[in-house]
Amino acid sequence: MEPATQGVTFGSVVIEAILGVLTLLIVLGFVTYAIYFERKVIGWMQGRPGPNRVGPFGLLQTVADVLKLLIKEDTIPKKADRPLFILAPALTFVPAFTVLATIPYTSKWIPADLNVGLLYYVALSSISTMGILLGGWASNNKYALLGGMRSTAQMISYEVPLVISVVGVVLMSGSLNLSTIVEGQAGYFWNWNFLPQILGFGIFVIAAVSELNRTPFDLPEAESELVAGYHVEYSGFRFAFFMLSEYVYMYAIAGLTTVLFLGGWHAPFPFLDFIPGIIWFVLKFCLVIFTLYWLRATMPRIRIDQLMSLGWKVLLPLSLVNVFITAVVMEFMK
Amino acid sequence: MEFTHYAWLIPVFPLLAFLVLTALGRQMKGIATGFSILAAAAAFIMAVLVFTERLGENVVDYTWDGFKWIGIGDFAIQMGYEVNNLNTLMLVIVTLVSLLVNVYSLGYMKDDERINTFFAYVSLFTFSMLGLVLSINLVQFFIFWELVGVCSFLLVGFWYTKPAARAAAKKAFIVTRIGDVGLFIGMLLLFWNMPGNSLEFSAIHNAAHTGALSANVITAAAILVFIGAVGKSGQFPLHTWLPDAMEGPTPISALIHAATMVAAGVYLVARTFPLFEESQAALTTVAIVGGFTAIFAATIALAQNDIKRILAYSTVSQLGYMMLAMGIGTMSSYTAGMFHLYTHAFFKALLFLGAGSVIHAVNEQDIRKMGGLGSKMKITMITFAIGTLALSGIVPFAGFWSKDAILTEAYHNVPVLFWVALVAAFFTALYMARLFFLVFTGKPRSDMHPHESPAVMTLPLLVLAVLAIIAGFVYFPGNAWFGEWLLGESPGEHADMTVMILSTVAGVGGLLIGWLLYGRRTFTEDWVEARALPAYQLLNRKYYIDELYDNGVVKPLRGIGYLLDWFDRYIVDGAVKVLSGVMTGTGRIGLRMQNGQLQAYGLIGVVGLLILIVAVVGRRYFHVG
Amino acid sequence: MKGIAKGLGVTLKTMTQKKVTYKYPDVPLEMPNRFRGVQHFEPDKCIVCNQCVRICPTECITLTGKPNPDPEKKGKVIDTYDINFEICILCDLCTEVCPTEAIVMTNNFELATYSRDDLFKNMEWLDDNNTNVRLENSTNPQAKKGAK
Amino acid sequence: MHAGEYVVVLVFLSLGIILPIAALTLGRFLRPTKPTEQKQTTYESGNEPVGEGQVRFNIRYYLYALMFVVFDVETVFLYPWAVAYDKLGLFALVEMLIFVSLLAVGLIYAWKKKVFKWNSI
Amino acid sequence: MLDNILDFLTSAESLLFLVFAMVVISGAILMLSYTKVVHMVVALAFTFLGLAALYVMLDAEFVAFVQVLIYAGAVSILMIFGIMMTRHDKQEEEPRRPWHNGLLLGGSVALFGILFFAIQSANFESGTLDAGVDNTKAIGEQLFTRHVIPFELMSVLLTVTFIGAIILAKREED
Amino acid sequence: MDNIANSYFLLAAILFCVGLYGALSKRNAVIVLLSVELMLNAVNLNLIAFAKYGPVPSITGQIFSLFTITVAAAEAAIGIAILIALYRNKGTTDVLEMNAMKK
Amino acid sequence: MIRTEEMLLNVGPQHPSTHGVFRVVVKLDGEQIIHADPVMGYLHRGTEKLAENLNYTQIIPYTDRMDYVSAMTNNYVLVHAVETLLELEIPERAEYLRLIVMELQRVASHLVWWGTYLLDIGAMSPFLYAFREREMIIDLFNELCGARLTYFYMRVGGVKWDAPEGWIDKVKAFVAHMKEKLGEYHNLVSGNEIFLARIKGVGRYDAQTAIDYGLSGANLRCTGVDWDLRKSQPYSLYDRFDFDVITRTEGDCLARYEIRLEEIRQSLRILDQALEQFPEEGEIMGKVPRVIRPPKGEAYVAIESPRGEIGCHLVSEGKAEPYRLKFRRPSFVNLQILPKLLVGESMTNLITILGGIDIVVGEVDA
Repeated sequence: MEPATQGVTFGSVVIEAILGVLTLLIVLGFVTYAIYFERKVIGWMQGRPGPNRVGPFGLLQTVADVLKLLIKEDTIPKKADRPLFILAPALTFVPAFTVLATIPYTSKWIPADLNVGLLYYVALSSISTMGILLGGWASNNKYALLGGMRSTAQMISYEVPLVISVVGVVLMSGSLNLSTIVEGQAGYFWNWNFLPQILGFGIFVIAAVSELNRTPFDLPEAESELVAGYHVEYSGFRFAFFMLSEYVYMYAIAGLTTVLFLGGWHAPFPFLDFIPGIIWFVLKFCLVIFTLYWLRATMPRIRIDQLMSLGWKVLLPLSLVNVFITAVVMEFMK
Repeated sequence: MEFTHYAWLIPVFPLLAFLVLTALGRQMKGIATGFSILAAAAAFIMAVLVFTERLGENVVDYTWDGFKWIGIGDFAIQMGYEVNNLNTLMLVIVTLVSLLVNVYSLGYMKDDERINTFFAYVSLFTFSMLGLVLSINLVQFFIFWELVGVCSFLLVGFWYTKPAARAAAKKAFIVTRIGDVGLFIGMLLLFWNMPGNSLEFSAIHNAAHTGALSANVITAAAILVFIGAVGKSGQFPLHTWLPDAMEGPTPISALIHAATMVAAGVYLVARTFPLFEESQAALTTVAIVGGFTAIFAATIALAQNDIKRILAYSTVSQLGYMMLAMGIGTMSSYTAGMFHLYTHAFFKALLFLGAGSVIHAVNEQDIRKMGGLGSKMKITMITFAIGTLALSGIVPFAGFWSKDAILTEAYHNVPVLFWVALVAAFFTALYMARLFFLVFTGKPRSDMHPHESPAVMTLPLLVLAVLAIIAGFVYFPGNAWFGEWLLGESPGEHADMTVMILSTVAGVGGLLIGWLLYGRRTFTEDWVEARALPAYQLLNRKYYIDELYDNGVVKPLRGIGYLLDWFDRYIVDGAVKVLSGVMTGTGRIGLRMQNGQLQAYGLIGVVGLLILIVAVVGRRYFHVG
Repeated sequence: MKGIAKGLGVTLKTMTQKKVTYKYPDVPLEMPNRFRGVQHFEPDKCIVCNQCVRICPTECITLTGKPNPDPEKKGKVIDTYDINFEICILCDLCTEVCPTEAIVMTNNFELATYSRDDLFKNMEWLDDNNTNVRLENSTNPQAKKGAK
Repeated sequence: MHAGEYVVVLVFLSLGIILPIAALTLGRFLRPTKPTEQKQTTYESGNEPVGEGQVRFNIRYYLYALMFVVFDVETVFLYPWAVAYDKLGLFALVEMLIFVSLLAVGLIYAWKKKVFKWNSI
Repeated sequence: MLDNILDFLTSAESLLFLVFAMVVISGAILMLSYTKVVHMVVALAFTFLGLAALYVMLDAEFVAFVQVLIYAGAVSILMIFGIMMTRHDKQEEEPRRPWHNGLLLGGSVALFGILFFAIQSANFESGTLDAGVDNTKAIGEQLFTRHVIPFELMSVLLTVTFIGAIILAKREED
Repeated sequence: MDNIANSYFLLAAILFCVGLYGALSKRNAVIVLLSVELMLNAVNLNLIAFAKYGPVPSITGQIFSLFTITVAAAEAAIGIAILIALYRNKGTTDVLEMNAMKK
Repeated sequence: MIRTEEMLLNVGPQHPSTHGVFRVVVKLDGEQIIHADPVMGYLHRGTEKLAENLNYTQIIPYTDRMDYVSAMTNNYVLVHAVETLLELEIPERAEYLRLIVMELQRVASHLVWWGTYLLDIGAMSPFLYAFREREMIIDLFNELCGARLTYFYMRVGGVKWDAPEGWIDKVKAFVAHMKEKLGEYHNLVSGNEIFLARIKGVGRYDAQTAIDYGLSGANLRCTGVDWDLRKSQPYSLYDRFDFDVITRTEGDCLARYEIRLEEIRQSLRILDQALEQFPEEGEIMGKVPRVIRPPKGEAYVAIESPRGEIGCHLVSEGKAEPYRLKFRRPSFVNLQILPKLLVGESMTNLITILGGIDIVVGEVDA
């Protein structure tokens, strides 16, 4: 009698494993081309063509970059705390990747349909923060330390509004299960959460951009002051893993935004349902990603004290207010 | 909307204010007091709403006891609240006086450094008092009872830099504790004897009437409970703390030591009245103590010079009246007692606040050094005069009707007490006249620059003055509404022309003599003192009660203490020293463990735990098996 | 928020506009006529007057002459002519003073090498560097005086 | 329970762990290793590093971490509340309001104490 | 005995349990044996994560991820920050207290022995929890009805922690 | 099922004892705090294991563990704050130096 | 004891935001700077000493390399000094050409500043936009004098090249284009709330401090001091044109930012007028002796470079080489206020302030 493993056979595990590898490949492909498109889009926005040297239209640029990182000498400073230095990138990457297990792409294709999907996301992503902190600490470099501390302070400060801003969504759908949340947004596009939860959506987007350490919140690696922040001392593939986790998180956040606020795989109008859900998902997903690039092309960087003030003095109270507005409205609608 | 069901909100408001003030008081200097006032106002409004609701026809008492505080097996002590006409009345009184005192303190305490603390304490007190009023059982009642005691302690000692205030606070705390011991023993007695160990008021009510308790138990319990009331209400012989408590800020004297907390003793008697009803002995005790206190305190008041002390003794005396009324033991005397509590709250609070206004103006408490303040402080004088008239029992002020009700009951049931009370009434009028005329008329007797108090202080005075005038009209000959409402039945005839005339004569006579002595100065003070020096001395020194206690109780105890000390020092210590020599040797080893490090202590704890487990569990295995 | 929105508008608009960057290695850069590129040196024209060496502010030119192999002619002919492009600042002064236009500027500018030593160019190299020779040397007002 | 779902999580977790190990192991065979003294110093804008790299840090950061912990715990209670809200109704709303306002008091206190001012500490 | 162990090892759940228990225990032991403070925190973080996995196996999904969120995410960072705020030059040196530590080791082992004995000899009638589909919802319903008072007390505790810690840590500014 | 239930309890016991040993032997206050956290976690594990395998399986165990987690978080926060305050006064985090109770 | 221990941090010379090889040693308390020590000289080439062994024509290319972002004005200040000593008459066409290139150079220089400053602040696009427009100016210069950065265009007595065919029209077209782009710049950056929050009130000082430290250029005008050598000591042909001296009173980085952007507009105004007045025909070289030997004596001239007052003090012994040549380099002078501004600021503001001063390390170190 083993309730916890009911319905799990060796075969199913193998299938899941294959699915997992598939997702891994998709994610790696995504990261490769997300970087490519980021450079392309930003290039276009700056009147440049973007990468165009390696492969047709520069399509293999990122591949070349990764290969270059792979064969690059990996230097660990003498003064560094070696075990932590080695552990930190992995500690950042593993949760980043594991988080992806819970994102539902369509009503059928849900790698892991967890009851506490949202919490799962939130909880695991908070581990990465520690990886970054340890990376900064282990480098035994002042820039890295400053960057790591800053990064951590920023990420923990924005995790709070991020996490609370989605409470509104949870209230409306009554579940932490991501697919249930998507199901609750069926119908026309005004049923998608971003309209009824406009305040929460705004907070979520701002906090998410900050969690991703992307412009205008890219302070941790503010190259103009901290050179590269917590990964100053990292080179080669260890650096690549920090980079990789950043993009994996971008993937995850874009997916999460789509799921929580943009109706997941639902079409904006029911009569468009004949188009498969995955297409809608990808479209919305790309929209989010594009917005991130667009912001990066436009924004200057915010200052650390302003960043903190924004997080704690504006976003946090607002997100709490949002929760109660939602609750009160729900109480009245009953 | 059933406001009654939300009566629990009434104490919650001041509690919140207390929490906010305690937590953030220092941060929000300017607005902190606002919280307290707001809370008091909210509580008052809520109380009035409940009150109006209870005015309607066919209201039933509402009890909620959903909170289980202690559960031991089948036995449970529930917490909750109860709303009936008696405590609704108290709610209104407490919240109203509290609100007014809050407002008043805004002016009175304006320059005090710790004003936020003060308001926090006041809020805490208000909460406790309201909690006390709403209690459903003796345990809960006792908790709040102690809580108000603590507040009283804190507030009396508010200016803790003054040695007198410190001493007074301690005295107040310790003397009332003596009464509390009585109450606690009474509770235990009831707990053992009540069916189902219940301490609910309603259960006590039923048990007393159905005879579930034996007569002796009832008498003992009633008297023990009464001892508690004596302590709280400053009845003889535990009255000494109350005048001393005047070291606290004046608004506190008005709130705690005139209107609310001291009345809690009376309320306690009223709440457990069924017990008393069943025991004539207890009733008699109550009546005698009450009557004696009434005249006893009134006479002391005659010879006091501190404005607040006079009022304090007056309070003691009036509380004696209420006890007296309770002690008579009929339904209408019960009503009369509560009625007096209700009117007294207003006019005594008024008098205290008026006195506060005077003190605020001249920074002086000795009435001999005052005089002629009336021209400078019109509002204070007029309102004080109204209070004086009400306290002296002059028609048609509130005090007249309530005092008259008591006198009538006494006249009809226990004539001796009637005469005692009447004399007390005369003295009351006399000392009030003395107070009034010395303070407000004549010429200033010392160098001072009085000024009228600010509006926040005079406003409560005006409100209370109006109440001191009209509050009596709910229960006067031809209108027994108050009694009917309180009892749910007609209290019967409660007016007697003879009594009215007699009491009026006593009142007016007292005032007149007072006026002659101190107002017109037909006779001077010296003249009186010259003629009745011993009496004056006796009264001025409060019948030497404090000295008596000091010599009769404290000193003998101390003597025993010295004896024991000697015994201890030479006989016991001698033995101990031998032992300790041995122990020190052992201790030196132990001392090394006592190294101030938690980890070492923790280790010792672990080892101890292991030994204990082995000892306890091991026995089971090796012995029993 | 208005300022941010405006900024977003600008970047979005630029996205659709024509790209302005050069496709440099694929499409060679056309330099204007007056461009001061790497020098071209024609040993035949040189009269070993040493003016270029003297005028050079960085002293990057070294030359040696030898007696004219043709005994009929007087004077010297150039033997070695080296320019050290590590320090040459392409200031054009040498071509300005050259009376015979033996040294002229070209439009070539690609000098990148893997080693600093390769930047030391000798006469042969400079002679071979004969493409894109600057046309406008003659418009040089100072050079005019001494020219031809 | 959804055991199957957690198997997926486990698979993802293992893949996530395997990938870095595999990549770094692979890299070990591909990349050169020519450490020199210079390479192994830490970067400090082209200077010899001065002083200690792991210095004791400002208390400000601790305060942020503290607030993070407090509000994270709040979230822990917010989530079940939000999930069960439609079954709980007004009473739960009031409860949560009290809960949150108490924490808000703390937040305001921190605000007044200038914890958020970056240069205050 | 051996059969028991074999039985135990055959089920997948037990295997998983073993794996995670190993993570948990090695994290704890490593915490005690490392010399650098930061390493200890990291080791403990792994213990926390392993425990979270065990919670999942115990059908306590919600608590499991709360564990990750609070312990692995927040408390560990708090601890690391605490380390960075203070100086730890003197790494754990030679224990100066051989008696203390020896006795303590004995005590701990003895305590474990007693607990082991107690657990082995206790007879739990094991019911099994039917946690329902969504245990978050169940927790929510219970938490806000039956356990309201502790819940509200938590807010008081947190607020006091909040304010108290600020006062303690920030004292020098005044 | 007893087998696996007991394993959980045993694991908790091990954790508790390790935590106890750490809390009482380590000289660095941070580690002492960590060890206390470990002990609290052992308690949590027990709570949750009992919630599933106990005599009266109920979700209450999980709710209690939530409270424990909260308390533990508060303990860590205050612990570190006290540590910082102590460090400020004494310049060390060695618990052997923290013996003000001796006086 | 209570404080965080101080941390000594080298910012630069190998740092992305010190605009070259400049170094500041900062003492940090947390992220707050309690002391800052600029260290310079990484790019020192001894220009002034070298000049003592070079003749006047040879010195000119060296001036190109001082402030390499604004070579034209550097050229001018040297030739202007020599011409002053020689009391030389400059043909009008040459003077117009000089003025046009100097104003174009000012626009280019401010564009570089704008782009890199925004890059310091974290915005990437403005840098590329600014360089897009600057590229046009460089192309114009390239066409005019055959170089893209180190122009070596001016000579004692005139300029080396006359304007090529159609060049003036191209400049006109550029001026029109630039005016339009300037509006775009404002749209992109100037209204951005994050940007404003970043630089408003940062690095503030008052007029007296600015004067005491000898600041010039936008760094001085941001405090409300109306001092622009083009107006106050007109040289070249500046008295012929109508333009405003932009001042602000706030004295912070935002004021400097606004001034520099506004100065682009003013330069375009001057260019408009100069291009209109540009003489059709004329000499581009004055009557200069073959070997320039200024008479014995000394001269100090100062002009308004994009970074402020650049001065040239020339002492001649009557030889072909100067006896002593001294440049007053505005970047160097303006930098002196940096340690004062940095105390109490955060690391982030270090970049903002340093960027706002607008230094060119080549000029600082010379």
